[in-house]
Order: sequence, then C-alpha cells, then structure tokens
Amino acid sequence: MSRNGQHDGPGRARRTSRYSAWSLVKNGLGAGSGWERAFRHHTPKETYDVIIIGGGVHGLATAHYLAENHGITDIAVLEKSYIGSGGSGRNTAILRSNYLTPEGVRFYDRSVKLYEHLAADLNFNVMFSQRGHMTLAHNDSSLRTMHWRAEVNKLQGVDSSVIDPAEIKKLVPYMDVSSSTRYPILGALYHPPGGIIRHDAVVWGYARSADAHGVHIHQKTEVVGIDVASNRVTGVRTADGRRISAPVVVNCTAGWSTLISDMVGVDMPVQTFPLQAAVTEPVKPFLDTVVVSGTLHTYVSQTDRGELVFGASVDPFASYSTRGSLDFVEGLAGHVLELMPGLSKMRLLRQWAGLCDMTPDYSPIMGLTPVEGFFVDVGWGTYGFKAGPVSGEAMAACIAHGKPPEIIAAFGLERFDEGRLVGEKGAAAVGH
Amino acid sequence: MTRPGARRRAAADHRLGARPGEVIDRSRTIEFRWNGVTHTAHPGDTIASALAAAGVRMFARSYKYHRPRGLLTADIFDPGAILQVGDEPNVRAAHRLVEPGMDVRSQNTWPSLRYDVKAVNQLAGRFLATGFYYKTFIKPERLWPTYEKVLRQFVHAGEVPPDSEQPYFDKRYAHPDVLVAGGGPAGLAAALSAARAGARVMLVEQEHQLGGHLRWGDADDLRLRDELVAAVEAEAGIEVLTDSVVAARYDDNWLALVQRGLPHVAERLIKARAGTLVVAAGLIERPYVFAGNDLPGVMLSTAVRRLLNLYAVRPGRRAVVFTANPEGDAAAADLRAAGVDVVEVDARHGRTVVRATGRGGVEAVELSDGSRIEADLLVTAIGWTAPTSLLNMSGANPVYRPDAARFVPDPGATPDGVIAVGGIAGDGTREELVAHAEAAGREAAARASALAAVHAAGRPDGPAATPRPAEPVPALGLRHHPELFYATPTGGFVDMSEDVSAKDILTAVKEGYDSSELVKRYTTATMGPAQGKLETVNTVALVAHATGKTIAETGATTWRPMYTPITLGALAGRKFEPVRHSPVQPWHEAHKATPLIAGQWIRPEHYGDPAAEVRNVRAGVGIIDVTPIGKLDLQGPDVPKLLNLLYVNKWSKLGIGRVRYGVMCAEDGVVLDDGVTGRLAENHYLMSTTSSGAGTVWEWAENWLQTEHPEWQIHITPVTTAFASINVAGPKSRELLARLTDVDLDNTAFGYMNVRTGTIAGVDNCVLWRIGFTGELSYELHVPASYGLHVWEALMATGADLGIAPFGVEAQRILRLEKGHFIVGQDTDGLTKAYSAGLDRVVKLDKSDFAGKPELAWQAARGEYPMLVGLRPLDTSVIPEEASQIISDGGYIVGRITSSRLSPTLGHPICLGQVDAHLADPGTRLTVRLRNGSDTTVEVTAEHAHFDPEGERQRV
Amino acid sequence: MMLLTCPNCGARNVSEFRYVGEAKSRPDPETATPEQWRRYLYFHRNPAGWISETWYHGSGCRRYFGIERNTVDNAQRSAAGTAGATS
Amino acid sequence: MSDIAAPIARTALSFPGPLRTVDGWETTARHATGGLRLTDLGPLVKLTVRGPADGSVRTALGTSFGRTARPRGGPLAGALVVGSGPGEWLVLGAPGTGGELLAGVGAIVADSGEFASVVDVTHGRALVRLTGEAAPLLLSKVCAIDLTDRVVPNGSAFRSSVARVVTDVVRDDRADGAARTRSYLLHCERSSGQYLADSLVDAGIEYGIEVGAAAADPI
Repeated sequence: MSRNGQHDGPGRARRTSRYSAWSLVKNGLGAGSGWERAFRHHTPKETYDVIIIGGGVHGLATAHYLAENHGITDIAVLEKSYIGSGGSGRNTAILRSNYLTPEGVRFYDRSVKLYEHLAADLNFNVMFSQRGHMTLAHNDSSLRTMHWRAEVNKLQGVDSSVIDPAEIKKLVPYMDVSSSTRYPILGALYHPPGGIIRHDAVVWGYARSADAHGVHIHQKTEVVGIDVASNRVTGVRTADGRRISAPVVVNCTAGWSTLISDMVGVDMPVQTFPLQAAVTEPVKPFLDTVVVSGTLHTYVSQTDRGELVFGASVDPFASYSTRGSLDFVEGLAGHVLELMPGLSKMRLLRQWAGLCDMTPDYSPIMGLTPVEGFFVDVGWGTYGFKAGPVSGEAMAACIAHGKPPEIIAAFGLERFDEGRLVGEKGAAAVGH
Repeated sequence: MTRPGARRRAAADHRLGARPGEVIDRSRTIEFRWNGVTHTAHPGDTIASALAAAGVRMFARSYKYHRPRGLLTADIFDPGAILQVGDEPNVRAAHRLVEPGMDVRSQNTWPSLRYDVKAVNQLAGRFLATGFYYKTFIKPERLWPTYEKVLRQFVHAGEVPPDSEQPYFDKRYAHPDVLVAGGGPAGLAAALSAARAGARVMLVEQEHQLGGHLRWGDADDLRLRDELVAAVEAEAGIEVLTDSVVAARYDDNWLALVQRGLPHVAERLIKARAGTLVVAAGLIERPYVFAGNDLPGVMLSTAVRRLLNLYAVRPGRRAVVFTANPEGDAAAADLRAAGVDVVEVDARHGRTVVRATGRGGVEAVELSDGSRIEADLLVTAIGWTAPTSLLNMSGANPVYRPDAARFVPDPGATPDGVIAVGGIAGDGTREELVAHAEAAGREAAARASALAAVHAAGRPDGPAATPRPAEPVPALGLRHHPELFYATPTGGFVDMSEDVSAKDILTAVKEGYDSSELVKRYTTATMGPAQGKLETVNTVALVAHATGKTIAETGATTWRPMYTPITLGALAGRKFEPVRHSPVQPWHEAHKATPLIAGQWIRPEHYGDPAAEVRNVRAGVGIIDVTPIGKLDLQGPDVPKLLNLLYVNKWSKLGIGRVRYGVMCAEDGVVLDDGVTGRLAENHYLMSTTSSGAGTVWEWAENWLQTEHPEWQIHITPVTTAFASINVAGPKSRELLARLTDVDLDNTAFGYMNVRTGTIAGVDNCVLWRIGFTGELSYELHVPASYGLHVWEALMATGADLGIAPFGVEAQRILRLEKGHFIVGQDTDGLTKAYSAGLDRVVKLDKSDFAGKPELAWQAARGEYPMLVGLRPLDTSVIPEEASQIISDGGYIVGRITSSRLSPTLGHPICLGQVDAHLADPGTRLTVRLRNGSDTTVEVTAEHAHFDPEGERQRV
Repeated sequence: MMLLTCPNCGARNVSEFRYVGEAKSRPDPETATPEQWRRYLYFHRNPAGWISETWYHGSGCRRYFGIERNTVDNAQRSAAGTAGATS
Repeated sequence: MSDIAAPIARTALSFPGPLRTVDGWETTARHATGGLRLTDLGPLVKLTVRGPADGSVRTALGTSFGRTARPRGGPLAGALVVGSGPGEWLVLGAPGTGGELLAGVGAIVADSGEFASVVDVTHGRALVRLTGEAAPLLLSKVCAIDLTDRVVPNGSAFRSSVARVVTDVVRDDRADGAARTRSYLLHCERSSGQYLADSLVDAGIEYGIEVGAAAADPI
C-alpha cells in the first residue's frame, strides 16, 4: 500500500480552522459566517488507492484512521445518499462496552476509550455524555446473565456491576421498582462509562477530519457494480455511469452489505432486518441514565434537548422497508409505562427505522474476504454505531498491513464455515 | 408564586359581539388559571382564544433566545402556544378547550413569562448561532460534563411531575371500508358519496367541529357547511370522530387514530384497517420569513379568521395585512368588518413586508418601499403547504410545483388504497372541490369493495373474486400563486419552535451541510413539535437559494409518523400481558407461596424455607406442582420416526408402558430442550418438555412434520394444561400414593422409567410416570386438569401422617443440582453442543439422521470443546455465586460457574460449571473469581451428581 | 401493520405469524461437508427483492406455508408466483 | 386406598361470589340478567378431532374449516361441531356426555379408513360464551378480526389472537323465539382462561358486562 498524501489538486490535505470558543466569538462578531466548509465537493478522480463504500461512521472513521495512522490519504468515500444517512443517523446513539464475551468487551471498550477523546481528537464536540447505562433484569435468568456480564467485564477492566432495586430507584427516581408489577425489577447491570452521544456530530467530525486529510467524500454517489479480475478487485462502477478504479475496495455499508458483497460474489451470513426507534416531545430533564430492558425489548434515554429516545429489538421479519410499524410504538409505549408509569401524558413525536444486518452470532464480520483487495466491515446488527471508532481504527490497520489486527481476529468471515461462532448470542436479546 | 385564585383578571375586552359562525357558548362562563391569575372563558373557547380575548399577547418564550412569542396559527400546530396544563406538559393551547379549574402555565420561563432571566440569551444570539455546540466545550475535556449540565437546564419544554396521575386509556380495532382523514368540505363530500355507495365510512376530524375552513368563511361557506354536516349526520353509514386525529398510516392501510374528548377514558387509540384511505387534510398556511416575524402580533390570515369568526376575538386594533391570495383579502375584509383599521400590502403588486419591529410585540411594520406603518397586528397570507404526511407514509413523496408555489401529491406514486381530495390535492371553486371529492368518495367505496372481495376469497370456503382494477380519479387543477418564501434570505426565523433563523440555514449550507437532510440535522430546523408542517418548505427554499438549485431539485425531507404527536398512554392502551396459572394456584396462594414469574407462568418459588423442603423430600415425601412442564400428545404409527429425528438418542424400541429421557438439539448441534417421553399404547405417546420450551418444541416438531415429512402419519396435540402435573418425591412417596391409586406400585410391577394409567383419588384417566429429577423415588402424576386441586388436596390430606410438605421451584433446583442434572439455558448456553453438556452416552451418531447430527459428529471427532463438570469448593464456607468466572493463572477466562447452591443434604456447597476441555478432568483444581474480587478454589468432581451418583435411591 | 395472506385463513395481521426465514433445502446430513452444512445453517441470499420464504400461522391455523415476498416493499404473491400481489 | 371425598372438577375460571356444584363441577353461582353476559362453559365436553380436511371424517362431522354444524341425529346429536382448522374439528357437548360423545367420535374415526385421531381436551381448555348486542363492540377491543356479518356470519368460526391469547371464536347467536341475540363462544388453552375472561370483563365494563348465566342461557 503506497503512502499518498502528496496529490496535487482537490485531493490535497489542507489546514482547517480550529473550532473553539474564541473562534466562535470571532465569527460571531464578523459579518456573516466566516466558517470554512467542514467537507467539500470534488469531481471523482479516475483512480484512488482505496475506495470505501458507505459514508457512515464506519466508512468515514476508516478513512480518517487510514490517513491519520497510516498516511494513506488517496481515498474516496462513496455514499449513495448524504453522509450519515443510514444507520449512523438512525441509531439511538447509545455507547457501552459491557458485552458478554472477552473479545466483545475488549473491542467495545477500545471504542468507548476512543469516543472519550474523540471531541478533542477531531476538534469537533461530539457531546459524549457518559451518564451511565443500566440493563434491567426482570427474572432470575436475566439477572444471572447480568452477573455473568459484570464478572466478564470486571476481568477485562471495564466498570460494570449488578445493582439492586433500591440503587436503581436512586439513579432513576421515576422507575417503578415495586414487586407488584407484571415484570418486577430484580436488579440491573450498571455500567457508568456508558452513555449517549450526538451521533450526527460523530459522522461530521470524522468527515471533516478526513476531508482535511485530503480524503474525497462523494455524496449521492451510489455504487452499482464492483469489477474483479483474476479474483482481485480493480474498481467500482457508480450509478451515474463512472468507473473508478482502485486496488482496495472496502464494504462499510449497513443494510446493504449483502448487495455490495454480491457484486464480487462473496456470500454473507447476513439477514437484513429493520430496527425502529422513536422520539417524544421534550420535557424537562428527569432521566439521567440510559435504561435498557431486554425482557421488555425497550431502551430509553433522555437527550440534552429533553426528548426521550426509544428503541427496541429488530423487527420480527427480514425486510429492507424502513416504513415502520404501529406495533412497535404501541409495544414501546406500553413497556416504557410499565417501567415509568408517570409518563403517560408525554407525547410521541416521531418514529423511524433503519436497517440492521444481523449475523448468526450477534457479532460483526470484519477483515479480508476470498476476493483479494475486497475488505468487509459489515454485519453490524444493532451495535454498529458503538463500534464506529474502533472499527475504523482496526479496518485501517487491516487495510494498511493486509491482515486483521488482533482486536478483530475473532470476527473474520471464515469463522462461519469453520463453525467458530462468537458467544455474544448468550447475552440478552436486546443488544443495546 | 401567587396563591391560586388570589388575583382575577377583568372580563374579556377583546371579545366581539356575536358572530354567525362562532363556536362559543356565551350563555355560560367558566374560570381557569393562567400563570396563577384567574381568567374566564366560554365553553367552546380554546385556552388560547380565551387568553386572546383577555388581551394576552405573549404566551411563551422561545427555545434558545427566550424571545417573547404569541399566537401564529391559532390551531394545533401553533408553535407559540405550547403550555403546561396541570401535570400535562406541552399542551397545544390553541387546540385544547378550556375546562373549569384548569391550571395553565407558561413553560420554561423564570421567574415569570414577562421577566424571563434567560432572555439575556438574545444578546449572545450571534454566538449561539447554528452548530455552536459542536464548536465549543471541546477542551478541556474534563469540563464537558459540567457544560452539559448547564445546557440541559435550557431544555425548552413542560415538565412531568413524578406523581403524575395515570388515567385510563382505551384501544379498539375498526374496519371501515373508507376512512376519510379530514372533515372539511372535501372530506365531508367524500364521506357522503362513499357512504351512499354502500361503504362503511369513518370520518375523522382533528378539530372540534366539522367544516374545515368553511367555518370561518362567508355566508355561502357557512350554508354549505350546514348542508354537508347535516347530510353527514343523517347518514347511518358514517361514523364521525371529531377532536381525533389520523396520526399515521402503515402498510396495507393500517391507520392509527387517536380519539380525544371521551367521557370515560382519557384517550382511545383506534387501529383501523381501512379499505381505502381518503386524505382530506386541507392546506396549512405557510408563514413568511422576515426580520421580526416571530413577534407577538404577527399572525397568519387563517389564525386571524379563526380568532375573529370562531371565537369572536379581535386580534388587534390596527393591522397590516400582507396578502398574496384571496384568503388574505378575506382576512382583511373580516378585520375591517370587526372594526380593525387595516392597511393591505398586496404581494401580487410587488409590495412586500421586510421587517416588523416592537418590544414584546409588533409596533410597526416596514415595507420593501421603505415605508413604515404603525400597527399592533401583522397578518401574512403568502401561500400554503400541503400536509402530505399520510401520503408520504403511503410511499408517495410530493413534487414541487413552482406555479402553485407548493409541493403537491404525486398521484402516480400513490397506492390504489389511498386517494387525496380537497386542497391537499389541488385548487378549485367550492363546487369543483366538492364534485371532485364526491367522485373520489365513490371510487374509494368501489376500491374498498373490490379489496373486501379479494380478502373474502382468501378465507375458508370464500367466494371467488374477480379483481376490479382501480379507476383513476380525475385530477384537480392548480391555481397560480406567487412564490413567496422570505423577504431577504438573511432575516427572520424559519423555525420558531427551534429558534432557527434564516441566517442559520445559510450558514449551515456554507459550512458544507448543503442538502435538506443535512441542514435539518445540523440546525434542527423542522425537528420541533410541528415536525416541519410550518417550516419545511421555507427551509427548502433557503437551502435552494444558498446552493443555487431550484426548490424542486432540492426536495423536501420525509414526513414520518406521527401527523400530530400522540400520548404514550394512548399508544400503550390497556395492557395485554397474558399470565398462566395451574389449577392448584388457589392452594399455593392460600398457603403463602412466594410467587416466581417464569415467562407467562406464575409458580411457587417456595413456601418459606426451601432448604427444609429439600430435606423433607430426601427424608420423607414432598409434592411439587409442575403443571407448566410441556406436554404433547402424539398419536400415529410414525411417532417413533419423529422421536428419532427430534431426539439425539434412539426411540425405535421403546416398549408400551416405558418412559425414556431424551435431549433435543438444534441443527447447529446446540442443546435445545430435554424431557421424557412415554409410550401409553401402540400408537400413542406422551412427550414432556421443559416448561419454557413447550411452545418451541411443539412448533419445531410441527415444522418437521409439515415441511419435511408430510407423509408421516402423526397428530400432535398440545396438552400441557389438559393435565395438572404433580411430582410426588421422596422415600415415602410409594406409601403415600398407594393410599390413593388403583395402580400397582410395586417395584416389580411398576419399575423406574415406566408409565402407567389409572385412577388417583377417584379421578380417572391419570397418567403416572416413574421418573426422578430429584433423585428420589418419585412419581410424576398427570391428572385431568379440572381435578388438579382435588388431587393435590387429597395428597396433602392423605400424607399428613407421613410428614408430607409441598416444595417449590427453588427446592427442586437444589435437589436436581445435588443430582447433577443440568438445566437447559442455565447450565447450557447459546453455543453449548450436546457433547459439551456431557451427553456422550445419550447421543447416538449411528442413527442415520437426527436434528443437528452433522455438527455433533464433527464435535465428537474434533474434541477440544468446553465441558460441563461438577465442581466442589474446597473451602466449604464459600458458595461461589452463579456466573462467577473461572480464571487461569494469567487471569484469562477459562470457564464459569453455571449453578451453585449450598446442599442441605450434604452440608457443603456444590456447583456445576463449564470449563475448557483441558481442565475438565476429575480432580483438577480451578480458581474462581468471586463477585467481591477474591478468589477461591474448586475441584472438578468425578460425576455431575454430588449425591447418590449411582442413582440407587430412585430405583428402590 | 402489514397483512399476510395465509393459504388457509386468508389475509391476517402479520403479528399473527412467526417468520421462519428463507426457504432452504436441507443438505443430506450423511454426505454434507462441514462447509455445505454451515452454509445451510448460517448463510442467506438476503436479496432486496422477491424471495421465497416460510411463515408459521401461530395464532391461526398453525400451519407452515411458503410465500413469495418482495423485501423492498413487502408486496406478496403466493409461492406459485401466479396470484396477484396483496400489498 | 383410603377414603377420600368424591372428586370435584373445577373449570379454568373463578369469580368472586358464591359457588355451586352441578354434575360434579364447581362453578360460580352468579346469575346474570343484563344485556351483555359472560358465561363459563368450562364443564362442556370438548373433543378435538384431526383427519383429512376433505375425507369421510369431514363428511361424518358435517362441517369444515370456518363453519359450524349442530347434528340433529346420529352419534353427535345435540353437540356443536366446529371446523376449527384445516383438517381439525372441535366437538362440544353437554356436561356429562363425554363418554357417549367420545365413543361416537371414536367410531367415526375408526370407521373412516383414514388416518384420524381424537383427543379429549375437556379439562385442557377454557370455554366461555359472550352474549349480547354489544358483544362485537367488546370484542373489537381485544380482537383484530372484522366481526361484521359479511366476514363472520352466524355459524362461522375462526382462530385468532384475542387479548394476545390464541383463541377459537365461534359465532353462535342465541335464538329466543323470533329474536336473535349475538353470541360468541371463546375457546382457549386452559391456563390462560382466567386471564382471557378477566380481559373480556375489563373491556366490557363500559357496556355493563355481567358474569354468570341467565336463566335462558343453554350451552
């Protein structure tokens, strides 16, 4: 892989103005906006060193870390809509690392660590609010799973413990922790470093940084074909009739990962399911913690704008439709009121759906494929956003060195043929 | 805080004399409180109309800058009139009717609406511009949590008190042939013609009266309204719902309606499956963007006409009416008729308003020609937005028509089940709109009828149906309208709810956020309570301006559910959470059993002392209610084939009267379920499953039968609750049972792992299996369920002298752990294959086929799999908690404790655990990391069973 | 909520059904290689378009049946592919 | 064997108030007089029959999936036969007729020459009758099926979700002289019966629902 930050023309790296309170004041006093474009438009070149398909947090982070860590900057990120239009802009922005398996915990912990310093690293406030994350247990077996996760987490150095209903009540005064409910709360896995973040800001922050390194971000550019010669990728074709060549093509899509992989003939153990979310009108802050209930298929947090953001598990059947369902919001409202009965007069403002590529073992597929030069960073189920930074970092290393780094070694595509599945499925059904 | 009722407000001085279309009942006066002051209203008044009648102009402070805000639209979408009513936040005060005693307060103002401290944000406004938070508070990192806390204080909303009341919400289904969303002239006409064509019609109107804009129109409008409403009310086939909203449309015309204003319940969610949806949502008037456009006193023409003609409220004394259409002209005429001085500024003649000025409200208006007019009211009538939400939800995105200056539905993209009528579809005279709606109503009825025929044909014995193709509804024309979106691209607010200015939009585009979607996300424009109904088109116009594209090229963002926000209570409705009880449950409750919730089942966990219950089973006799155990009645000559396929072990030679234990694996070799199956007669078997696996195993078996082996002659009937199941366990169980049954219980006549049928306590047709999950001599009785309580009570009474005691699920867990029996899902997990569960002797790889066989064959060949082992802590004072991890010297995880208890029988702790293959040999010592962080040592035992490993006690 | 047309009961709310998955044929367990078997276990066509799949009418006739569905807009046709779409 | 009390059978449902015992069954003694009544029919004999959907078993039972029949003569005289599924029937008979009915159906199965079977689920299912003009309104709160005559006419049956419990619903209107009253049988797995009945009562409060049998209510 050649280092290539030295291009002439539009691909060239540039200095961006820094964001700070002082620059804000300076721009506020000036006439009109003095801000530079955070990301620019370019005419696609005929050839790049690396083509990344998918302008979400995974694709943009991969571009950023290729440039930042490996000096590879001759990169095109191809996005069929606008940046962050897929899963990155549709998820509920919950971050955590309290997974079940050691490989999962290690991986997501690295992601949380990267997120903790992301605002400073990108000079873009991504508003990571480490307000704590709790996963409720409503029966013995889920309480046992919470203990299991807590013990694995502790051994990996991740702050995680099981707390009792009195402690839950202290953290979430609106919660009904009485024993008379249909699904009494027996305890919760509490994970203080978990929290929420401004998901769009993460996308924009990576895009701005990648752009500053000279990466070309092409929005409204859909890939319709990938060329392969002698089992090696040579480039892509786009909906507007272009052929762009590159020795490396990375599939960083969610929802469409099967379709992209089909273009090179690589089969995927993936099924695409819609995942729905919803948001209420704002009310004054009363919920300082992310609350998840696997049994009730519900998670809820309150944004800094005062809205409650809700999510659930994926829809019950595979589909590429993102129209959403009434079933989902009915169930959600019922379950939220089961947990916090005082909220019945709050109003649901909007619901939406994204697409999730589910794998058989609830773990991603990352690394090389049987086709040379074709890399995948897919199969992200309902946990892709959490893994954005670490995935970008690991995929960049994988591309730069031609082999997967240790931190993603367990997530290779070959594990399915070899029957070496990752054990995350043992955890609760809702992966948030 | 003022004491409630301490101050009173003088009678309304802005109320006009009687108006022909007014909706208030002047014969009665009711009282309510506004920010602690008592006000009056007439029944029919909204909160906003009553306050406006009292001269209130300022209702709220804005989100970011805390600017004063007043009425803009005077309907449910009004961003300026969102208030707290009692414990209910964010009430739409221009929609909600006043009720006696209401406590209405402004939101997010301190110390008061008039003197709001955070209004200083206005001074800092130029620094709080769009995206400011992305650019600040970055360093030092440690201060961000503090900044965040401050930011959260600025949340612009009402509050939910922790002790909010929890009213009762209702839900129902409905199946109208035609559902009409919108009760204006087009909706009324469409409903009428559909009903007259034989359709069952549901007509839904968001406001409190039918009639739409006719209500505030001229005498002809009112006459037409009266005619249409009278006809609708006389039509039996139409169900009218007012103060109700079609909040969303989902696949196959599944519609979410919220019905409000009901007598017995707070709100009702109606889930309607409509044959045809007729969208008659009308048009929403679009605000104009100019400097000062958010001052109290700046209103839309429709707002002014609502206030004047529905509520008899004069909205000002001296008005400037900026008009580009006949509706604006009509507003000017209405104002004049109400005694208001009016200056008209006619956009059709090139004049525009560029600025409104004033402190706390409009005082003067500046025009494009530089002139300045003093006024306390500025009315704008510059164009319309088609609220196409329900069409967007149907997959039809609207298209922009510059000649009409609005987005209109794309009939080509609209599914057959959806038809748009009225203003949303196009323009025309009253008569043209009504005629179009009538044609649409007839076609809606015809399409619904054709769909019903298709559905009927799909039902058992349904009549054949010939599909009828949908016939097109003739299109409405579009009236020319000048394109007016903003005075200058830099002045005024685009989104009043979110405090997003036109300048913010331009800045966002300049910074690279140059599509409608990115602008929306970066500035939050259109993300507020009205979800873009007032804001989207103006935002798109500014993005188009800034990017040099047309509005059509720029395109609008997608409108998603909900049309208007609906309460969580309505969505939740009444709870349907099925629970299941055994017939013995009344006895358990009477005897103070601690309930255990196990999926849908409520079971006794224990009756006070589980350890004592264990000891009683080992020493005497105990009974446990195991009714939830799954039971399947299997009949037919091919049952052994099915058993051979489902279970990993062999079933061909099971004799009549015999019972066998079996384990099922999924196709990936992972343990799925276990249980025993007994052969009752030649072609009759009874299978048991785990209680949580009952449904899964039934469907799994049916799947094999229906999809892989339809030729097999087998009938499966679930009979889990046809029987009450009672396990009688302990050395004295035979003695007890002998007193109650005619079955010969002698060990030679009825040995271990046999099944018999007979009478128990006078109840015929009972099934008895002699099996032993507890490790003791035991009989599992399956009693016809209606007699379950009778047999249980008979056992308790008859066994009193034997020291009989009931035992619960916890004692059973301990008893089985002492015997080393694993529990599927606890001692196994989502990756545990049969050999890992120690089932080497059960799995028969020499069978030609069974579910999961290939994976198990490869597992056996490869070896090196985790193993379930018995574990005994060396320090008998330590009971390792379940889920404790087993670690290697280097701190790596090499296993975990899956089950752990103090054995009341043995007096020391016992465990089961999964460990890596090389650590599974008996005698291996392992380190367990306890929850408190300390370590303890356990030793792998020779067998899973800690007690009576030879199993002698159950065979006596 | 989408309607799903059960060949026995007619059009019903999709919530009455359990989604089983893409129609697949089971390899012969006697001769399948590990790779073939695991492709059967784990891999899916997952197309954006028409797919043959299996559903179970758990709240109705309790029958498994095949149907063709377009995963983009959830339109359906009977497994024979001849009848008209119902969505 | 020692002496014990005569067996008492109990249905899946219990309601507060006095009990009475009839034919060995203990049920509520509540008497309903109102226009909307929920009656526990737990003691009825309930048999499920399986066989080919269109063979001689079907002919002998006299109805098929989605419809009901009331044989006037033969071994099933007086029973209600419900086509509860494709190749699946539910036979309901008066309390205490279990032996004869089982024998009658058994003979049909045995004589059919087809692979068919019968299972007595009298004790394994809950059965209630909901009678009154408001019955369809009540059911519209708990069941998503359109209950109008054109979809569910008298004498038809379907299985669907009722208050999230899988339930056989049979439209079986009561005739009282010339007057007909809407009536539905609801049949579900026994352990969910109490929950289902409670859900129906809750949904029926606004229509004045009463629990119990009116004097005129036969099975």
